[in-house]
Amino acid sequence: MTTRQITFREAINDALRQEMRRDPTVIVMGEDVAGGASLEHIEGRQEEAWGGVLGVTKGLVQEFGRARVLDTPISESGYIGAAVGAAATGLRPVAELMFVDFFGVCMDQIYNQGAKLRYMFGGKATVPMVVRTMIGAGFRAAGQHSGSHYSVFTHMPGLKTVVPSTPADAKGLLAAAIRDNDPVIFFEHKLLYDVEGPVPDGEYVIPLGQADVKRVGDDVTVVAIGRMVPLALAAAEDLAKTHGIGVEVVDPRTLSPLDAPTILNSVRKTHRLVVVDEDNPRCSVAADLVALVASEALEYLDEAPKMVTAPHAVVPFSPVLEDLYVPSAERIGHVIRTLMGHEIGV
Amino acid sequence: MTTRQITFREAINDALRQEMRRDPTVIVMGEDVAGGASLEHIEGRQEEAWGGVLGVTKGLVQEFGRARVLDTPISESGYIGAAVGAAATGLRPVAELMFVDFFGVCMDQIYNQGAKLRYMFGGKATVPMVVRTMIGAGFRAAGQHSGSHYSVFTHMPGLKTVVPSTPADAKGLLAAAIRDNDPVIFFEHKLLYDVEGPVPDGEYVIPLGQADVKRVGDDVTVVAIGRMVPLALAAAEDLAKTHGIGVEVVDPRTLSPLDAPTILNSVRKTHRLVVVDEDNPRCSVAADLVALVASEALEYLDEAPKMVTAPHAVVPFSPVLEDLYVPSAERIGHVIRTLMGHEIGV
Amino acid sequence: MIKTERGGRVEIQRERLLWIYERMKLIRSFEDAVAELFAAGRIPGFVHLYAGEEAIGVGIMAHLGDDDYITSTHRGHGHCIAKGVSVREMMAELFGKATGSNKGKGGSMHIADVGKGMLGANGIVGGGGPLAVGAGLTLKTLGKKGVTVCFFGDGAAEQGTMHEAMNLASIWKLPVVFVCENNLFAESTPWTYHASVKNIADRAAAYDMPGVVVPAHDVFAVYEVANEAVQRARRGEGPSLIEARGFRFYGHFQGDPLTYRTPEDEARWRAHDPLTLFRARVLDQEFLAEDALDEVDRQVATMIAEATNFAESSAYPADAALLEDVYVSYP
Amino acid sequence: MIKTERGGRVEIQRERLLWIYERMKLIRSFEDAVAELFAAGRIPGFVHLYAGEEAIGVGIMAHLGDDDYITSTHRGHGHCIAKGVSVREMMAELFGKATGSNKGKGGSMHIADVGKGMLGANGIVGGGGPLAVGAGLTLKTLGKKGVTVCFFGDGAAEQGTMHEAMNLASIWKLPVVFVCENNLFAESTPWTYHASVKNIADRAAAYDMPGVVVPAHDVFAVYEVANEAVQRARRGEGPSLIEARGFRFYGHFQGDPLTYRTPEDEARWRAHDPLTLFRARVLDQEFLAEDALDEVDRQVATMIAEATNFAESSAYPADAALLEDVYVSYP
Ligand SMILES: Cc1ncc(C[n+]2csc(CCOP(=O)(O)OP(=O)(O)O)c2C)c(N)n1
Ligand SMILES: Cc1ncc(C[n+]2csc(CCOP(=O)(O)OP(=O)(O)O)c2C)c(N)n1
Ligand SMILES: [Mg+2]
Ligand SMILES: [Mg+2]
Repeated sequence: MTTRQITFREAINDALRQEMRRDPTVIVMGEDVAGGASLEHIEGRQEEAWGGVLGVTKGLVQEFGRARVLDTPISESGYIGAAVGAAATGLRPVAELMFVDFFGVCMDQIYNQGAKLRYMFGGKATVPMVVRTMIGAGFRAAGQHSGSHYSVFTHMPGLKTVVPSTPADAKGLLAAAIRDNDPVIFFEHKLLYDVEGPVPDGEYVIPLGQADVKRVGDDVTVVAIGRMVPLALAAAEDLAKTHGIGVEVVDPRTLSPLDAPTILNSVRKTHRLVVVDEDNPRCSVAADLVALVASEALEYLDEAPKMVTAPHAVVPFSPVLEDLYVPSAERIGHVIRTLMGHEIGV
Repeated sequence: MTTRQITFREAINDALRQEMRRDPTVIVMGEDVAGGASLEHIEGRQEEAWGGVLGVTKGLVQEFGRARVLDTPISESGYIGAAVGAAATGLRPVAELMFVDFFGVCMDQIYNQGAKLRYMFGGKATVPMVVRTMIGAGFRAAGQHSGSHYSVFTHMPGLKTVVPSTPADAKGLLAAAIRDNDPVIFFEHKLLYDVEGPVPDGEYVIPLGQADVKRVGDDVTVVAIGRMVPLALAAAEDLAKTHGIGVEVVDPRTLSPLDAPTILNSVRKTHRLVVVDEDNPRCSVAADLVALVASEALEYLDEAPKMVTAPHAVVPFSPVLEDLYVPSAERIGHVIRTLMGHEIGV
Repeated sequence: MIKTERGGRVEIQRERLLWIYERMKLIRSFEDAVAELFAAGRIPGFVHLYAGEEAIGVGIMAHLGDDDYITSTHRGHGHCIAKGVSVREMMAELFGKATGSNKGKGGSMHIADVGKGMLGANGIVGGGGPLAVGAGLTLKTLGKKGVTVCFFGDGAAEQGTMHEAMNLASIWKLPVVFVCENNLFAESTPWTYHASVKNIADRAAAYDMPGVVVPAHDVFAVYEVANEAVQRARRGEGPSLIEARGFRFYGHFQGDPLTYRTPEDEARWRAHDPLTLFRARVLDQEFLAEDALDEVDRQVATMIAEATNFAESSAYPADAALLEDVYVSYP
Repeated sequence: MIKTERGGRVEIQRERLLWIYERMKLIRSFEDAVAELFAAGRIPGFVHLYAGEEAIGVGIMAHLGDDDYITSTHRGHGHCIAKGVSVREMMAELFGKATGSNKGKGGSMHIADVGKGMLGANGIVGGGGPLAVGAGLTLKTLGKKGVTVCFFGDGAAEQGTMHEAMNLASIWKLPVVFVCENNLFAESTPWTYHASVKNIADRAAAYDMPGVVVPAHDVFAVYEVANEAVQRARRGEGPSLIEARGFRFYGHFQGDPLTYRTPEDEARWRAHDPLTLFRARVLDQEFLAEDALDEVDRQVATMIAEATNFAESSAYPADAALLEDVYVSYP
C-alpha cells in the first residue's frame, strides 16, 4: 500500500471524501462545513468557502455539492438530532459538533435518541451516524473550548467512541466509523490537525475496537489516548535512552468498545501500568482503564498503577497555567521513572 | 436530638422547608413543583396542587407563595440556566430536573455555566445553587427515565455531587447543599421516596464530603451508592448470619468531593473491595473508586476488587429484564462470597 | 362534502370515512382497555393515554402512507395506531412481552415501527422535533415524495429543540408538518401559564411557515388543514405548523389525581368527544349507516380482546435479551 | 433633540454624549490595539472583535447603571467596556496575566465583572440567554429596580436556549431586554441562510413582547429604542426584543480569511462607521465641539497605551492558581 505524508487534518478530509465517493447516502453537516458556500459571490469559486472553522471539510462542497455538504444554523440539538433521524431512515450522516464542550446543548439527541433507539426499539432500527468533534487543551481556548470528556460518551451504552492519535489512524478509523451501523463519536484533537504522518493512499479502513501497540517494551505499559500518544512515545524514547527503560505504549484508539485483551496482555507482560489521559480525572477513561486492570489482572501488578491526567479543574486560559494543566512528555516521563524507582535507583 | 419516622420524600420536603424558612433568598423552581397552583380554582386550596410529579415539593407553595415556588415550562436549559444566573446575582435557587435522564437538554447550563463561572471569572463569582434530580431503575420507566449517570456530573470540575441513601441523610445533605456556595447536584433515587427512617427534627445539616460507614465489618469493604446502600446492608446482614462474613458498608454520600480517606482506611482494614453502583460500568463512579483504591492502596488488596453495576446496556422496560439489570442484594451477596471464596470454602 | 367546524368543506370517500372511524374507535378502545389493565396492575410502569385526542392523529394520518414518517411523544399510542402499528404488538409491548413491537424492551413511551414509518414514541419532551427534521432530510436528499409529521405537545412547544427543528425545516424547505397537540396542559401546568403566546400556531410566523389552529375534536377540520399542510410539503414548498386544540380524557399519566382541572371543565370538554361528534355527523348527513359503524365497534372490540389475550399469553423476553441490540454488530 | 435614523428624536445631555463618544472610541481603539497585538503574537488564543458594533453596546448601556446586569457573548469586549469594566484589567486578561479581570484564567471569551453587573462574555453561543433570565428573576424576586440586558448574535437566535429564555422572561414578566446583534453572519454563514424569518425582531411576537429593528451604526437610534425597552422593563411590564442590524469590521475571529464577504460589501458597510457618523452628526448640529472630541481621542489613546503597558508588565499567575477557585470552599 503506497502512502503519502499528509496532515491529520488532510487525513480526515481524505476519509470523508473516500466514503462520500463510495456511498451516496453519506452526507456531511455542521456549522460552516460548507462555509458560506451559499453565498452568490462564491458560486463557481467554492474553494474559497471555509470548510469548517479549522478547514477540515474544505473542498467537500465543491465535489459533492450543497445537498450533501450542509451548513447548519447554530442549532446543535436540531441538526445532530436531524442526523439521528436521517440515519434511522436511510442516510449516513457525519455531523460535526464543532467543540466537544458544546455537548451540553445537544447531548439528549446523542445519548437518549441516537444511542438508544436501537435497543429501545427491540433491535428494529439502525442509526449509522458519526459525530465528529474537536477535543483538547493547549490551544489557549480557555474553559469552554478545551475539554475532552470522551469519558461521558464512553459511559453511555449504544455509543462507540474513537480517539485517533495519528493521521493514518484518523483516516482508517473515520472510514470505519462511517461504515459502522452504530452511532460513533469521533474525537479529533485540535493540536493534532497540523501533525504530519504517512497515510495509505486509496481505500483504507481500520476496524473499530482494536487497540494498537504503538511501541513495544517490557518494563511498563503506558496506555495513552489521543494527543497523549505522541507525548508518551516521546517520553518512552527519552527513557529508553537515558534510563534504558522499555516502555510499551498502547493506544486503545477505540474507547468503546474497548480492546481490553490488548491492554491486559501488555500489563501481564510488563507488570506496570501508567494511563495518560488529558481529560479530568474523576470517572475518566483513565480511571476506567485502571479499574479494568485492577479487576482483571491485579495479580500481575508489581506496583500501584498511575494515572497522568489533567487536574480536577476547568481549563485555564493563561498559557502558563494551561501548560501546567495538560500532561506533558516530561510529566509522563517523571511518573514512569517514579514507578520504576526501585529498579533504576531514583 | 429527637427524631421522627418519616419517608425519604418527606425528609426532602422537610429540608426544603427548613432552608426556605431560614433564608428568604432560597427559591424552588421546576416543572409542576407548585403543580397548577396558578389555576383559579386552586386559589385558597393549594394543598390540591401537585408538588412535583412525585409529590416531593408538595405544600411548599402554600407556605412560601408562588414567588418562591415557581412552576416552569418544559424548558430545562432555560430555567436551570436561570437558576445559575439567579445564583450568581443573589438568590439560592433549588431547581428540579425531573429525571436525570433529561440532563442532555440542559447540561450546558449546568457544566459550562454553573460549574465554571467561578473558575473562569478568577474567583469573582459564586453560584450557590442546587439541582435536585431523580435517578434510578426499577420503576418500569424504561430507557429514558431510569438512568443514574452521576458519573457524568462527578467528572465535571466545579460541581459537587450528592447521593443520599437514607431519609436522615437526605434531609441533612440537602440542607448542606442549599447552604453550600458551589453548585451541587443532588440525586434522589425514585425507589427510595417511600422508604421510612428516623429523621432528626428541627435544623439538621450533614457536611458535604463526608462518607458514612453504615455498617462496620472486618472482612470486606463494600462501597455502595444511593439505593445500593440498603441492598448492600441486606446482603451484609445475610452473609453475617449465613457465612459469618463481616462486611463493612461505606456510603460515600458525597461523590464529589469524595471522602477518599474513609474508603481507603476501610480497605486498609479489610483488604478487600466491592463497589456497588447501579449506573452503567464504563467510566463510572464504580470504576473511579476501584481506580482510587488501586492507585492508593494496592498493597493492601488481597483480592482483585469487584464492581457490581448495571451492564453496559440501556435500561430495558420489561420487568423481567429490568430486574436482571439492576444489582440485587443476591447479586451483591454472591459477589462478596466469591471474593471471600478461599476463606469460606465456596 | 362534509362541513368542518372551521367553515371549510372536505370530501372523503366512504372507505376512508370508515377507516377514520375504525382508527378513532380502535384508539379509544385501546386506551380504555389500557386504563383498566393498568389499574388492575397488569401493565407495569406508567402510561399516558391519548383518549380524547383521536381526531388529531387520525385526521392527519388519513393523508399518510407507509412511505411517510411520523415522530411522536410520550403520549404515543394514538399515533402508533393511526399509523398502522399492530395493536397486538403494542399491547404485548405494554405488558413487557417478547412479542411486543419492541420485544418488550421499550414499553409505552418507546413504541416504534420503523417499517411503518413510525419513528417512535419518545420519552423526551420535544425529542421528536429534530428526528422529524432528519426524516424530512432523508426524503428530500433521496428525492422521495414522502412527508414527515412531527407531533408534539403544548408543553413541548417551550423546548428549545422545537424552535431549532422548525427553523431547520424551514430554511431547508423540508417536507415536514409540525402538529402541536395543545391539550391545554403540560402535566398539571396550564398552557396559558407556560406559553407566552396567544396561539402556539402564531409561532409559525417566526419560521416563515403557515400556521393554523384547529379544534382537536373535529376530525374533519383536522383532515382539512392536514390536507393543505401535507400537500404543501409534498409539493416541496416546506413545512407548516398546525395547532390542534383539545382535551385529554384521562390524566397526564394514568392515576394522576387530576386536581388541576375542575369537574365543570371536564364535563364541558367531554361534551366534545370526537367519536360522538363523528357518529352524529356522519349519521345525520347519511354518509355512513349506523350498522356499518356498529360493525366497526364490534370488530374493534374483538381486536382489543385479541390483543389483550395475545399480550397476556405471550412470554417474557429471555434473559439474553438484556444484552442484545445495544449495538448492531455485537452485544 | 437629535434625530435618529428611525425618524425619532432623542434628547441626550452633553455629558452623556461625551460619555457615549468616549466609550465608542475606547471600544474601537481597544479592538484595533488587540488586533495588532494579536497579529504580533502578544495575545494568545483567539479573539472576536466588536469593532463596527460599538453603537449597540454603548447606545444600550447609556441607560444602565451598576445595579443593572448584562450577559454577553464570545464577542464581548465592547459590552464589557460599555458596562464600565476596566480596560487595564481587560487587556491584562487577554494577555493571561494575574492582574486580569479574571486573574488570567478566563481570557477573551470569559471576561466578567460581577460587581459591575457584567455577568460574563460567554463561549457558548446562546449561553447567556438563560443567565439573563436568572438575573432578571433575582431583580424581580428581591424587588429591585434594575434591568438585565441579554446580548446575543444573529447566529445565537437559532439556539434553543434563546427561545426558552424569551418565553420564560415573558411569562414571568421579567425586566429583561433581549438585544440581538445581527451582524449579518454567524462565522461564515449568512443570516439569510440560517434564519427562517425576515427580521429576527419579528420573533418577538412569538413571545408576546415588542420587537424592533434598529440600524446598528446609529447610536442615537439604538439609544432611542433602548430607552423604551429599558423603561418598559423598569416599569415591570416585561421583556422586549431589539434587533440591531449592522456589521463587524474584523473577521469572525481575528485572522479569519473573510472569503465569505466581498470587498464591495465591505466598503459599503464600512461607510456606515458608527464613530464617523457620530462625529459628523454632533459636529454638524453643534452638540459637541471638535476640540472636546479630539480631547477624548487623546485620552482614549493614553488609556489604551497604559492598558497595554499594564498588561505587558504584569506577572503571569502563580502555579498555585491552577487549582484555586474550582470551588468556593476548598481547592
Ligand atoms: C425534556 C423533558 N422534560 C420533562 C419531561 C417530563 N414530562 C413528561 S410529559 C410532560 C408534559 C408534556 O406536556 P405536553 O407537551 O403538553 O404533552 P401532553 O402530556 O399534554 O400530551 C413532562 C413535563 C420529559 N419527559 N422530558
Ligand atoms: C453552542 C455553540 N455552538 C457553536 C459555537 C461556535 N461559534 C462561536 S461564535 C459562532 C458564530 C456566532 O454567530 P453570532 O451569534 O451571529 O455572533 P457573531 O459572531 O456574529 O457576533 C459559532 C458558531 C459556540 N461557541 N457555541
Ligand atoms: Mg399538553
Ligand atoms: Mg453574527
